[in-house]
Amino acid sequence: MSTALAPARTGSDERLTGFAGEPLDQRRYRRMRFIRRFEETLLQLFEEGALNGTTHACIGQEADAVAVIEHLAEGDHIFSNHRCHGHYLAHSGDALGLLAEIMGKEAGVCRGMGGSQHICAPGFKSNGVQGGIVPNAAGIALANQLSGNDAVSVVFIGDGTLGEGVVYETLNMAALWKLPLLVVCEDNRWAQSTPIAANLAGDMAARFAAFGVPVREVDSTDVEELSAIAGEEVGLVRAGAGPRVLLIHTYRLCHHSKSDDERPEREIADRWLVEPLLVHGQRLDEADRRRIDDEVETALGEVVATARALP
Amino acid sequence: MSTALAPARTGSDERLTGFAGEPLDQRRYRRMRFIRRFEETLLQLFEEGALNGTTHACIGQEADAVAVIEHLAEGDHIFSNHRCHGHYLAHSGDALGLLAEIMGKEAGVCRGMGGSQHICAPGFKSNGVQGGIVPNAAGIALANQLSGNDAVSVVFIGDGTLGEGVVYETLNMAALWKLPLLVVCEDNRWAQSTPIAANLAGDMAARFAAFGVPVREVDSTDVEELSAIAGEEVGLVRAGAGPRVLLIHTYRLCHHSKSDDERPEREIADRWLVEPLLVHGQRLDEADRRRIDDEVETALGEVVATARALP
Amino acid sequence: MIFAKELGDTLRGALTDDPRVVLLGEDIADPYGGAFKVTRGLSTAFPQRVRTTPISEGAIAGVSAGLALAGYRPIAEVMFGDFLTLMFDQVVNHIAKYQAMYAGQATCPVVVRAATGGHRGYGPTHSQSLEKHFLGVPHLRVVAASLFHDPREVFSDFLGRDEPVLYVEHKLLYPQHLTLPVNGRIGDLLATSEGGPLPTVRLSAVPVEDCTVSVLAYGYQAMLAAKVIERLAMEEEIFAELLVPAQIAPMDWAPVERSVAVTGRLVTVEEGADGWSWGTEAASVISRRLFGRLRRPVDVVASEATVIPSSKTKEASILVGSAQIEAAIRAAAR
Amino acid sequence: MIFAKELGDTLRGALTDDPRVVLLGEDIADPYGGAFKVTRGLSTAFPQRVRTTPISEGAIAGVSAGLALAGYRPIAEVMFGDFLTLMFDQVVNHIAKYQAMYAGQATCPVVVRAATGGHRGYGPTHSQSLEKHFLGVPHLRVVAASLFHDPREVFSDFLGRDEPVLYVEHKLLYPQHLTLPVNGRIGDLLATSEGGPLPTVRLSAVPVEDCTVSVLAYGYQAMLAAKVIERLAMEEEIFAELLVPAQIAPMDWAPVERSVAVTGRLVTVEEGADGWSWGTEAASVISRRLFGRLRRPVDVVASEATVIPSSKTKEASILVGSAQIEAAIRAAAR
Ligand SMILES: Cc1ncc(C[n+]2csc(CCOP(=O)(O)OP(=O)(O)O)c2C)c(N)n1
Ligand SMILES: Cc1ncc(C[n+]2csc(CCOP(=O)(O)OP(=O)(O)O)c2C)c(N)n1
Ligand SMILES: [Mg+2]
Ligand SMILES: [Mg+2]
Repeated sequence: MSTALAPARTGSDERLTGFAGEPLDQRRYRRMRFIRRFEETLLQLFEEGALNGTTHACIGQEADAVAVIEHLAEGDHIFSNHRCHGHYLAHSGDALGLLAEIMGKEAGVCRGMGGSQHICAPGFKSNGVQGGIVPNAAGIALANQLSGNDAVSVVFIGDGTLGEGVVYETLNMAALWKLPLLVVCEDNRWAQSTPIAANLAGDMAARFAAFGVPVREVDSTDVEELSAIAGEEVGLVRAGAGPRVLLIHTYRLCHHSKSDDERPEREIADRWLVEPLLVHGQRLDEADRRRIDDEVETALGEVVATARALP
Repeated sequence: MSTALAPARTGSDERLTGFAGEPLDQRRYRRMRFIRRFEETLLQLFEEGALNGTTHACIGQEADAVAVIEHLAEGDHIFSNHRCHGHYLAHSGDALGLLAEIMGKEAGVCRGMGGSQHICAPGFKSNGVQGGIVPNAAGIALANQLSGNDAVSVVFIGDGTLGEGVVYETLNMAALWKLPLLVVCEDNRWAQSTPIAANLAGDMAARFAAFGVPVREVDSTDVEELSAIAGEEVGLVRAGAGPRVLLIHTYRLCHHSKSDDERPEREIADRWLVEPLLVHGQRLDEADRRRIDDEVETALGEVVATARALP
Repeated sequence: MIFAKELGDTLRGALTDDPRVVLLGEDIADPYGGAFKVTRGLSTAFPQRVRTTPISEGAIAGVSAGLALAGYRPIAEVMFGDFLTLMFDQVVNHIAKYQAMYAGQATCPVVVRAATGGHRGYGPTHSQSLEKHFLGVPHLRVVAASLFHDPREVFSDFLGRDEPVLYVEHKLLYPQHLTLPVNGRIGDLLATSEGGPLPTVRLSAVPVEDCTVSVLAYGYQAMLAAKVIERLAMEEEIFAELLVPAQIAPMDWAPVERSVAVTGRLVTVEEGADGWSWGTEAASVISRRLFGRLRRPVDVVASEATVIPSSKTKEASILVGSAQIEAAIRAAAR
Repeated sequence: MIFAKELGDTLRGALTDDPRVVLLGEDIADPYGGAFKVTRGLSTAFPQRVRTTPISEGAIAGVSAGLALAGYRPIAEVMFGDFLTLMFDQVVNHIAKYQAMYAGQATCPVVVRAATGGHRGYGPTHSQSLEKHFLGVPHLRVVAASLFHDPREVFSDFLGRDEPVLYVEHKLLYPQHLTLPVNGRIGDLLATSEGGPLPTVRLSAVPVEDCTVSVLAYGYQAMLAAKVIERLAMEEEIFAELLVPAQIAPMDWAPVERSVAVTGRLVTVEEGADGWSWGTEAASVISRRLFGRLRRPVDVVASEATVIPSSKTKEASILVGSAQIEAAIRAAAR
């Protein structure tokens, strides 16, 4: 098992993003734990009234972010959506910048302008309007193609976002022009309150394929399985295979934004049994897991304290 | 062969739309001839400077209009696009209303407001903005569904219009809601100056199927073949099968609008060998064909004279 | 008499009374009942005519257009008014055009309802008041929800006419109590309604003859402005007449003109971004109609023309709120 | 010096000089070279950076946004300005937002070129001047082509700055000769340019001190207005100063204010539909800035607020043309 994957960004807290030389299993667990605990903390802060606005947590989907993003390199670009914290943290490890941003503080990654849904940092952007980010990511892919570099542009969308027409306009253009674009579609079965059955007719994978964009489909919450596949997909796009889609069937365990959840309790309970931390955590020694949990907790505690104290 | 199909609208000129009891072969030829000669006349009037604005002729595609529309009944609705003359004439037979409209006269079907691309008459509408008519037609289908009648909503689009995202938004909704909508996609290989290879990635038929909308594909300029298939498709939609697509591969023999044509001459010449009037005309006696040609010519001559004299 | 509830009841009444009414929108079905809960209960009562749609704003508008062309009365909900942008083509080039472009042979009475406005920290793409971009679209009416207008009358106007309309509902109105005029008063203010089913409501502490400023505002800003004029009257004897139209485009300028003819001063208030805004047209029209009779230039109060920040303090610093309204009225009254 | 040709040469120059320039649009590739032939020859010279797109206005704008975020200089062509509606979301919620929403960490300098305007009988969906709906979008510049502005300078401004811009090109300008000021004159009119790379051009038969009306117009209407003021000066000794800005939003009002300070009268002219239009803001601003110093109200000349008919005579009866401009100037000068 290698640790070549996903070196932590310089300056990030290794307790959150991983230590040099740390086994990959542990690093992955650590990163997912980091994202999970960051968001749980966030939801708590919201309840306390320490935050305003809104937020969308990716609890249950952490493996997608970690698995895909560990294959990205300097120069690659990620475009994310309303549910962007996991993607951003997996990319940058910048818990303080994100928390400060959501708190609306000047030290936030966008100085409090963007808040939860509108994040920008080197190699990363997000926007809260469904669908429109897809052509934006394709434009970045076109820029890479014109520049002749081998950078990959990755865009994360949800199942519900497949309702937006501009997604298909972009798939078509990306396929025609063989753009180095990877669309990661996180199908978490629901869009806000709407189940895919009420949102999507036909076949999800076939939709991409029909526009000439090959699809890799996987139903998993296992970061290891996802990473292997994501690595191949990123590699293909990087090698010039043209646009591709990684379609991940997964599940959102938390409510859509803050307190809106009317899904069947049983359905949610079942999915907690295969949540990514549990699935992957089994690969770790109990002791390592505890240690990592503690390190993440301590580090996040410091982040929260620092953020609270910010002007 | 029956003549139950496509009774002419009351008040239309039988020399253009067909006589009671006339064999179906002759009637179809007559209608196609009517459309062809109407548009050729139009292009001539444009050259003379008798008309202004712009126009898009469907020369080469007349069979589509005649074949599909002869299966429609009172209460059905057609939504058409920029290239709508054939559809309108096959539907209404109203040459004078259309010509007067394009001439910008008060007697025009929209009193000169709409011109060539924006036509409205009972059971018929068109709009010159690509794509947007598709949800409009779906809305009419939804109205029919809610009313509990068995009327069919038909929308005609071109291959190039498959570039517009709202088409897919609508396919999805129509499939989810099982709307009685028939999309007739006239793939004439070109969109303005752009060949399908530069416009469309992937597989055209698969695009519809991926959204759960069954596709019937046919490559033909033969009105008889087209009519048989169109009849089945209209029948299925009317019977409650949900939305369907009739994908007709055909060819536009004239320029896109008035004088813009940069397509390979050879390609065009080859397609003139299988143009609908020729293909179907062979089924008629030379004498019948001549007679019909003359009747159409005379009737259209009267229409032009009347239209010119209008205030 | 919570506005969201009244509005929901209005929609229920419309569905009950008129079989042509159809509601479309994202997540509007039960049990969720819409992001702001306005439609809660309606899909259970009218499953065929209250439909949650996919996330497809263009098609929502486009399908509504088709329904309307076919004689139905679609009411489309836009979850956040920010996404009206995705309906712009359908509204401008389809819905608003059909009747005139077809020489009256068709009508397209779509009602689009949009939850607009900021002050909740939702950030740049979930806080805008984009209605100004829909003002002056030929044949489109724009109507703003307010606490001074009964949504029942508003919707009975919509459903009784053949024109399309954009109805903007500021999010912060949803939890508020409606405050309709009763016996010529709303609370401590004098209140009169002029002009049919979508009246301009006039509010003032004293008769207009004793007012020195006219204030023109709609929606949530009208609620704020009412509080401001009440406070200024009580505490400082600065008397202003507030005019609150329901229909903000096309505008019936007559009540505004009458008021300003008396006061000689006009302040317009809106939450949308400054520049080519609602108040701009007011300033243009009133400056013309009352040329030489204004005591001071019309003052257009609008939000700073930039992105709406997520940070609450930053947001408050650029969006119009009570402070800006009060400052403008004070300045005008000086 | 045909405008379409000059514009094409300008784009060719931009592609040659700046490897970051990319052209996207429907049917812009050779041999067709665009519906109005502006880009003819360019795809042959720069096949990678001049791309015909599918009929997907939303994605054209969205891909342009991505290119711009990545440091490129996309120039997107909209075949008919009427279809800007389909780009509205990308322009408002993406392109114009990114820089401010990301606190300056990114820029998104997209140039959108759109062929606008009527008078050709193209009918309701191919004749509009919809730019008024893009005025007042925060952080978006709107610039109008005119015969008095060198497209080379205009594009060098666009490509030298980091902001997005909508550039509207009235179709009827394409076949016209550019008429740039030479030695302080354009034809028989005095002509001066003020204000940097996108100057406001001032045209008049006599020095402004002897003018009794100021006229503010852009694009094709500016060309018409120039002819009108020249004729009125020659034939009737009615002297007007015409001001033609390139950038119509945000506006530099200073030259307008200076002119009107002298003449005391302002007529604004635009082809877009009346109501919440470009001139409305002019009227609002100038009425405020020159309060008490205007001799008459600002007159906003705009087209009738309805669908643009296809019929040539009907179209002419609702769109602004020379006759309306002349009538307004005469009325103002009285
Ligand atoms: C254009 C647009 N329409 C509607 C919304 C409101 N909205 C935010 S998230 C969401 C559901 C998205 O579902 P999905 O794409 O499946 O992503 P998920 O939330 O499940 O991660 C909706 C409708 C939006 N942000 N943008
Ligand atoms: C939204 C929109 N974009 C662009 C155009 C300009 N336009 C008119 S026809 C056309 C080509 C349409 O091609 P296709 O759909 O294949 O129909 P065809 O002309 O071949 O019948 C284009 C680009 C338009 N009318 N509407
Ligand atoms: Mg989802
Ligand atoms: Mg075609």
